[in-house]
Amino acid sequence: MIISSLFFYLFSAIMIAAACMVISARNPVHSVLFLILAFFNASGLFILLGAEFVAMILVIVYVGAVAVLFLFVVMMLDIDFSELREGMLQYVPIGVTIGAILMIELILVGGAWVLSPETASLAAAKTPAPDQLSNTEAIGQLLYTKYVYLFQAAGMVLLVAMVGAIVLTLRHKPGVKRQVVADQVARSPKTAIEMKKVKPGQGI
Amino acid sequence: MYSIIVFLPLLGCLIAGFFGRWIGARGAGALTSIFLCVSAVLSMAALYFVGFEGQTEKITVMRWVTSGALDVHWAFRIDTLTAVMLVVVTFVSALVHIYSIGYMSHDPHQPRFFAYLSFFTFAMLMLVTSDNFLQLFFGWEGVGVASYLLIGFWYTRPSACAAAIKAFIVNRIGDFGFALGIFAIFMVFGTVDYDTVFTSAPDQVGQSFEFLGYQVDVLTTICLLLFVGAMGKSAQFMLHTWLPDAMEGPTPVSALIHAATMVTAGVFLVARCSPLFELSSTALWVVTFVGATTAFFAATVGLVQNDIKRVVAYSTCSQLGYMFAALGVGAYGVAIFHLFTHAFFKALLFLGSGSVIHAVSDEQDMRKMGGLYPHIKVTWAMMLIGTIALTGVGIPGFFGTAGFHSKDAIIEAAYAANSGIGTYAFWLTVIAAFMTSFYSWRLMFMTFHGKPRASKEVMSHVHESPQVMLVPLYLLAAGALLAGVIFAPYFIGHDESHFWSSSLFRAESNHIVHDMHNVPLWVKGSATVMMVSGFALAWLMYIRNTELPRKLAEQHALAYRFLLNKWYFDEIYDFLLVNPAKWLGRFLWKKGDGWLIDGFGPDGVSARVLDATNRIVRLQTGYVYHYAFAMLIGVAALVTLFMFGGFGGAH
Amino acid sequence: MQSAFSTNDAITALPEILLACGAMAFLMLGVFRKGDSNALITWLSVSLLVAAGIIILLAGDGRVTAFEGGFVTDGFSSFMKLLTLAGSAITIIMSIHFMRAERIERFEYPILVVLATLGMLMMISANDMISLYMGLELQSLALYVVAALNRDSVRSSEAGLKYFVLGALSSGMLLYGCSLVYGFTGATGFEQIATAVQADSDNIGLLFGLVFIIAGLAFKVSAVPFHMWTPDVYEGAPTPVTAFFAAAPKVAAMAMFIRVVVSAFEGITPDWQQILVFVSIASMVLGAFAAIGQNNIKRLLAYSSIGHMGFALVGLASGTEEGVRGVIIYLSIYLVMTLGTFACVLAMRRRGGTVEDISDLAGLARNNPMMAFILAMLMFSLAGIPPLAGFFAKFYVFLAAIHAELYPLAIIGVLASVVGAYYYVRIVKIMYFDEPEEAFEPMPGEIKLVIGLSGAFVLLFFVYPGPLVTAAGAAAKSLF
Amino acid sequence: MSSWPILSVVTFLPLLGALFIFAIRGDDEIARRNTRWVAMWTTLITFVLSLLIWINFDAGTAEFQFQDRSEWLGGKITYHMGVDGISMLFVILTTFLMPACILASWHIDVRVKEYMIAFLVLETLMIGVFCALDLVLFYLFFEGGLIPMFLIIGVWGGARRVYASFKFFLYTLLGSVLMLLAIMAMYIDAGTTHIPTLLAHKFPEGWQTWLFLAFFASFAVKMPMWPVHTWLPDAHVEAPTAGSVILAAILLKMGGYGFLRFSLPMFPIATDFFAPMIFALSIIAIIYTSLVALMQEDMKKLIAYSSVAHMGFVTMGIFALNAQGIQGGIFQMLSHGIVSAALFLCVGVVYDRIHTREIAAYGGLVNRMPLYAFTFMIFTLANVGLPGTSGFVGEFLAMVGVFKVNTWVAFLAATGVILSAGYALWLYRRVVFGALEKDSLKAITDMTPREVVVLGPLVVLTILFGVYPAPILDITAASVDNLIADYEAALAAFEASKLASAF
Amino acid sequence: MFHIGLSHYLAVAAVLFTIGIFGIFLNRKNVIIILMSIELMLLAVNINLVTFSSFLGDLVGQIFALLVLTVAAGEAAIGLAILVVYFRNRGTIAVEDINMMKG
Repeated sequence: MIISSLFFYLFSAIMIAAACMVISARNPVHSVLFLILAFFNASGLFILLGAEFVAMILVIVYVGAVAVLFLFVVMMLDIDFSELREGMLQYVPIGVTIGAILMIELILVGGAWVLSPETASLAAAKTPAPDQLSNTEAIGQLLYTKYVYLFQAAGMVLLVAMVGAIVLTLRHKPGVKRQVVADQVARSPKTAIEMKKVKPGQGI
Repeated sequence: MYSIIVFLPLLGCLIAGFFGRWIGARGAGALTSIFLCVSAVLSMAALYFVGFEGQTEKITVMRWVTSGALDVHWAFRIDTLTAVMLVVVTFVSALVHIYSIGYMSHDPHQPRFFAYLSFFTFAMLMLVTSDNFLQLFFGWEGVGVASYLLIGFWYTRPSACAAAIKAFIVNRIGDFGFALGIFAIFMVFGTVDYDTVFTSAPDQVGQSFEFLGYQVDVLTTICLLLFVGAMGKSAQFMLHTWLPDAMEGPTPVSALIHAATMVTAGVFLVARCSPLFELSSTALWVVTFVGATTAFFAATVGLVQNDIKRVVAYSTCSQLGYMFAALGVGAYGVAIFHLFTHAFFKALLFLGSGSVIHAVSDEQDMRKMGGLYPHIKVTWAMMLIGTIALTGVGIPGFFGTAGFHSKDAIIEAAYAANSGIGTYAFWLTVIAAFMTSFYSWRLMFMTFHGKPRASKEVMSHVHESPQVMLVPLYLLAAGALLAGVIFAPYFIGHDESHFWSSSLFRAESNHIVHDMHNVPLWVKGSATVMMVSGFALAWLMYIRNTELPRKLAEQHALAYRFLLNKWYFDEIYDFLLVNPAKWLGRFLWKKGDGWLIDGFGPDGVSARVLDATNRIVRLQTGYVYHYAFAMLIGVAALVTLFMFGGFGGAH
Repeated sequence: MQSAFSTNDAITALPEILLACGAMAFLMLGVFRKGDSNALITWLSVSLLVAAGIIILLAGDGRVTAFEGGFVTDGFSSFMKLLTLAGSAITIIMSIHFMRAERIERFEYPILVVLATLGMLMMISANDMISLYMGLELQSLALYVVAALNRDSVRSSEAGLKYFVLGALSSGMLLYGCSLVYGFTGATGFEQIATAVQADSDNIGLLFGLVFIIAGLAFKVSAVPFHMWTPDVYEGAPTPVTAFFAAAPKVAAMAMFIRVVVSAFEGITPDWQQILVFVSIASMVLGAFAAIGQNNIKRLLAYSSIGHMGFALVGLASGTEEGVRGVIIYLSIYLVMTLGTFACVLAMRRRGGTVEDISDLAGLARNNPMMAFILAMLMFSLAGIPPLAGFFAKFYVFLAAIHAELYPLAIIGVLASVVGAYYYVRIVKIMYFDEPEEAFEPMPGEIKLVIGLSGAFVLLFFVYPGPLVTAAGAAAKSLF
Repeated sequence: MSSWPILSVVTFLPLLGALFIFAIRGDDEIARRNTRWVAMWTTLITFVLSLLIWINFDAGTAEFQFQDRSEWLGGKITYHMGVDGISMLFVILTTFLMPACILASWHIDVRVKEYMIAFLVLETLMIGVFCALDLVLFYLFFEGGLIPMFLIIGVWGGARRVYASFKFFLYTLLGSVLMLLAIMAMYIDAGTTHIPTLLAHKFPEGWQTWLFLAFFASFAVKMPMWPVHTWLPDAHVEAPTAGSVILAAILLKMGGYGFLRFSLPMFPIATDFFAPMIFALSIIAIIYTSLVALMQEDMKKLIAYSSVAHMGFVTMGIFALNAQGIQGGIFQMLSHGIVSAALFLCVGVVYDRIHTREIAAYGGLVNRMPLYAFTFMIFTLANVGLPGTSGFVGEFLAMVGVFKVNTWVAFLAATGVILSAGYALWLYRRVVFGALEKDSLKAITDMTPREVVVLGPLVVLTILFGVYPAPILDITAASVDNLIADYEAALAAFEASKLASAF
Repeated sequence: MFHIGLSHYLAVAAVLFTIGIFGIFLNRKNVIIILMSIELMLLAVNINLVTFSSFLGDLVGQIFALLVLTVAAGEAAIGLAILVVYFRNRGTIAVEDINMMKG
């Protein structure tokens, strides 16, 4: 119990600190790295909560894919970091104040959580993880049956993301020669070779 | 017959106005004159039938305004009062038409002039024949318009235009009271027909109603309101300022409108409403007071005027004061009699003046006349007759000019009233009689006698007027001389109650006509004495010692200027009313509408909207973080409100 | 456990499935077909949308749920879906000429529109927080992309970037709200949430969740203070895309908004009512005021749409069936007006380029009286002057507001509409009173058609408004 | 009673004409001439048809006549037309003035098609206002008129036309949106917007105040009453002649008509309560604007201000709430419709020649234009309220009516009569009288036959109704009596209930 | 203190969420940071969802979290793509420079 508490504080503290660094680091590469750190710790929290599958996905998808994508873009964009200025900070005090107020209120709301009896009575309608199954199996069973609609929708979202990314960034530069395998395969002497009759004394 | 009397002038007006171009100047003049003559003859017949045979009549022409309880018809009421007025109006009008043919012969706009004149006559006839207050008001305003048009007839003269507008507006001020009087009559009596109002008037004695926040006596209020109208039209003290200016119009107009007929409408009104006035002693008191004051005031001003027409105009004003004084003491018949005679001799004087002016190449200033007698003897004779009629020359019991009978009767009636206000009126009218005599003779002397003051060239052109102008003068002169003698018995003498029958009302206690004949001898003589002494003084100053007037004026410069400037009424009105109105108009326009209403209304609001727009647009900085911040603020505000129950009323 | 899904589910969601499959098929077609397939795919996409619409029309109006309650169709959803599909289809048609002229035509564009429309349909039919979120994201991602479609234009990419950043922030808020609601009610389905809310309406966590969800939804309908993206994105995005933004997504987002607050949070109506009153007043006022200062017509229309969403929210704020009917009528009329207006904006071309300043319309009444006339009518209609259609839109929402005794809201609303009238009328003034500039290029037939149809609708709506009112009434009834 | 829907026909006939013009192609001289003639014939036929309404009208009843009703917005909001004694004459006035307006615009040669269409559409909307027996329908017509009028002022107007048109548009819109809210509230309370039903409906006392104020906001601006009158001078000055005519003659009357149709019968308690306020505003309007008119330097502005003053008499009369007052108000509206229209036409006559409205630029016109001077004089006198012209009857009745209620009001209003003489005659003097000194005027010509045809009937009517106002007063009598009876009954019932609740 | 309840997790999530928001509107440097802040916000939401899921004994929350993860990945891709496009046009990704359109 205590150990899990300690781990909670550890993960939370590191995560929040890392999050702070994400938004305040001067170098965006550092930010990405801190983001990865935050994700790792969040996945630790998930494990504490017993959501192993989500934790794993977080690491795999985020650290493995998204964060790397960030890094990639940061590197790719040839940004002159010295040019990035510290912003005008005259609004910071009021901004921080309002943000802090919102945060405190949100924290307070967290403390107010009680499952009202009526809500609890709805618990029968819930979908608890079956005892005999692991978290991953339970999610899997649910995801492909009850939530198949959402699963498919997620697929569509990713499709849009893909199409969108391609539409926006893919460029057919006119001067670049591309390899078209089908063309190469379908190539025949007829199309490849042109016979020229060279008239004598005229050159080519 | 009565319809013909009334509508013939209208027909003449329409023909002259619309077809003047085709029938030409002569045609227009002749046509309207003939129409008027027909009307005049018929009117005289009417007077005979009504006044002597006692055939009063009522004719309803058609419906006019009908709304709820208000039911007004176009209708004629012919009784003695009306008949007398008909005669006065049509007779003088006809003569003036004829006279104008000659007088206006050089004017390019004669058809228009005759149309106006006929229109005036029509309106005046509507006024005197009306059977209800509304139609009276129609005529009342109609003559006002005609007067406006005729005063401004020579529209290229700025002074004529100004005088025209002034006449109309001052009259409107009077009409303002008149209109309120009609409203009050309708409210109290539920009708504006004479008969109903007059018969139910006694029930209202002592009743009161709320007017402008005060409880006031019904009849007194109504009478006073009506009298305000009468004051305006008859140019009484305070509302007289338009009449002298009205002399800007052609002289025949002055004779017809501003001497014989229109200005007497006020007198007619009070006489017509005698059933009301008789029931309110307060109103009568006011009428007397105003009348006597005007008689005195106008005479004082008349003493020093130099414009020949203005002298006559102030004289008119003064004589109207006499009439009101008579009305105020209850001697309605006497007032109407004076009205009747005055019409003859005052029209005569005006037309005579016109003849003089005609003779001296349109010069009106008496200081530039003098010595005209040898050149225009006929005119001189006519003017002389007018003057003696006005001043009231006569030998008691033997023969008297028109003024002798009527004016002296007023002075006697004032004395006979035997009241405080009667005494006041008596003394003022006696003094005024002296002044009347003085200025009348002054006019005669300055114009016809002494050395010529006009330039040689003018004098060489002096000529007698054509016959078409002189014939009317003869007729009027005859009236001026004889009207008093002939009609006195009927108007104010022993036949008067039969003559007037029901057209004038006198209360049981009103014995003024009887008392009038029994005043002490010195009273009867006072007027004659004044007349003679006025003549003597004028002779002294303008024939005997011509330096005297100048010296007097220098010695009493202040008083002289005061009188010369007509007691400074115009200046006071300009200062108190006209200029403030203009200033206020400009102020309300620029400051009220422009600055206050628009500034804080539409323009101000739109300016504020634009300010707000600029501010809001500046919020849209283009920076993503500001946008995000706005969202944050929105969420934080809503959350905080819920947290602390700012919206909590819902639960 | 259970079977994946039944045939019934598939039939219920047939339009969505059709769109998804169609989009993928066209994508393949576009990629593998040789040569220029833009025109083909454009028209195919339009017919796909029309087909989906026909399916919706043919399906009954009864309430059917599918996918374990995550998806619902009823009269309301059918009506809104038809509006959305119409909006999308027309904007695709409207963009053909523009895209070609601006040399940014790509076969992915209609497909992305179809996918966005799919997202919208999912939003409209969402009966569950998760499906709502998925639909929303599907739509949003596609919209982010089309906003930046003109990738060689700084403005377009800036628009995309701004839209993306703020959109992501808003969906983060929405999600946070969803998570709170989930936590405090223990459910994500609207019916279950409604039951829980009914039982425990004082729950502060729930209210917080509600605030965050409304914030997210308000962003999508661009209601103040979550509107800031609108002017910039409208200005920066290619004009047909802006037209699209102003039309279909607004309808869908508003439909979703209605369904969430009405069916899930019915128990705390007074709470969200107050938020909506605030948001709606702010939107109307800001829309009216800020638009006055604009010179770019797209930007002006952005503020105008903010204002109009404020007016539509007036109906929702009354929280009654009548109010929802008002919103539906409002959206229908708004859709027509906005499409017509954007068609006119698309017709503003000179010397091969687009012009976007209001002053470019100067003297249009001389050069092209027909277009000027219709645009003027559209402007008056947007301002809510009778007897044009826009008046009836406002009439029904304000009627509901008065009925719900929201007098201050109604009064501020009509006053804002007067202020707003100023800038609409200013456009009329520029077209009619000012000296003419150079004439616009002749417009393509499809734009002409759209302008003509919307003009006819706006002008003649008052002659026979019954059917729309009745249909909207029926649609609103199905929600309550 | 005719069986065909004459009101709808008369209302929408001009629209048909507008469509016809719409179909005319081209913009050459022939097209323009055709356009003018189509507009002319449309308005003439409409006028003739509208005369049938007058002929068949039964003056003996206060009921709505020529009713015509059909489904429209679904539910209780229907398309319903009908006229009674109060509204019928306004329809005739509208149809009567339109041909004059078209004729007065004959010389307009820029954008003739749009111009004529705008006028014809405006005519439909104006007639509709007076015929509508459904509040929503009424509002539709009432507000719809803004659009064509805005264009008329803005496109064919003078130098500051943009300012004027916006001021006109937004000002009147602001007033009427509040009325719209009131209409909705009434719909909710009574469950219908059917005017005859609403006339019988008793609105709760507390509501009446607010509803009255909301309607007041609209009608007061439209009238216009002080202090919301400032749009009028601007609009009048900038509008083309025919626009000014319509504005002064018809559009202003909608406010007065609205008071009679809605405020008085539907909110009697509030009417009773607010009558003193209306009196105060009317009096201020009469005196204030008369004084302002005195100092104007622009002819049209002067007449516009005088319109405000005259409308003051109308509101004053209407809220006197007795037969004379209300009939006086109605008569004044009709008479002002003729007289002010004519005055604006008169200004238009010289404006067309010299192209300035500045009074100082004129003087001595009578020398070259005697006919014009005569016509102008008649209308000036009618404007002054001279007995024998139509201007008198209305003013007189209104003041008689109000005198019974409040002598102060009548007293102060009567001072307006003096002032009106001042500004009107002064204007006339400065424009028409005097020597012809200005070079620009030396060659001015008298009225053309076209102008005579336009103004002639107006002269005749001005005199006719001044001498024989019975046709108007008879037609309005029954409806006005009915209105007053209902009003008094409602007030009595309210007093009784107040007494009952006091015990 | 040592009993870790639901509120602890929620508090952590709230802090993380707020930091994410801070990252969006306080950051003036780099748009990429904003994208990362969005990821942080979504992470906070995920923590919320998983926490509720765990404490309610209801797997739906985790499924929701999974879908959020998926969408977040897609969002990141689109975001970065737009960023790249923007960079190509403008040559900068400083937040302050993104204000060609305003007013």
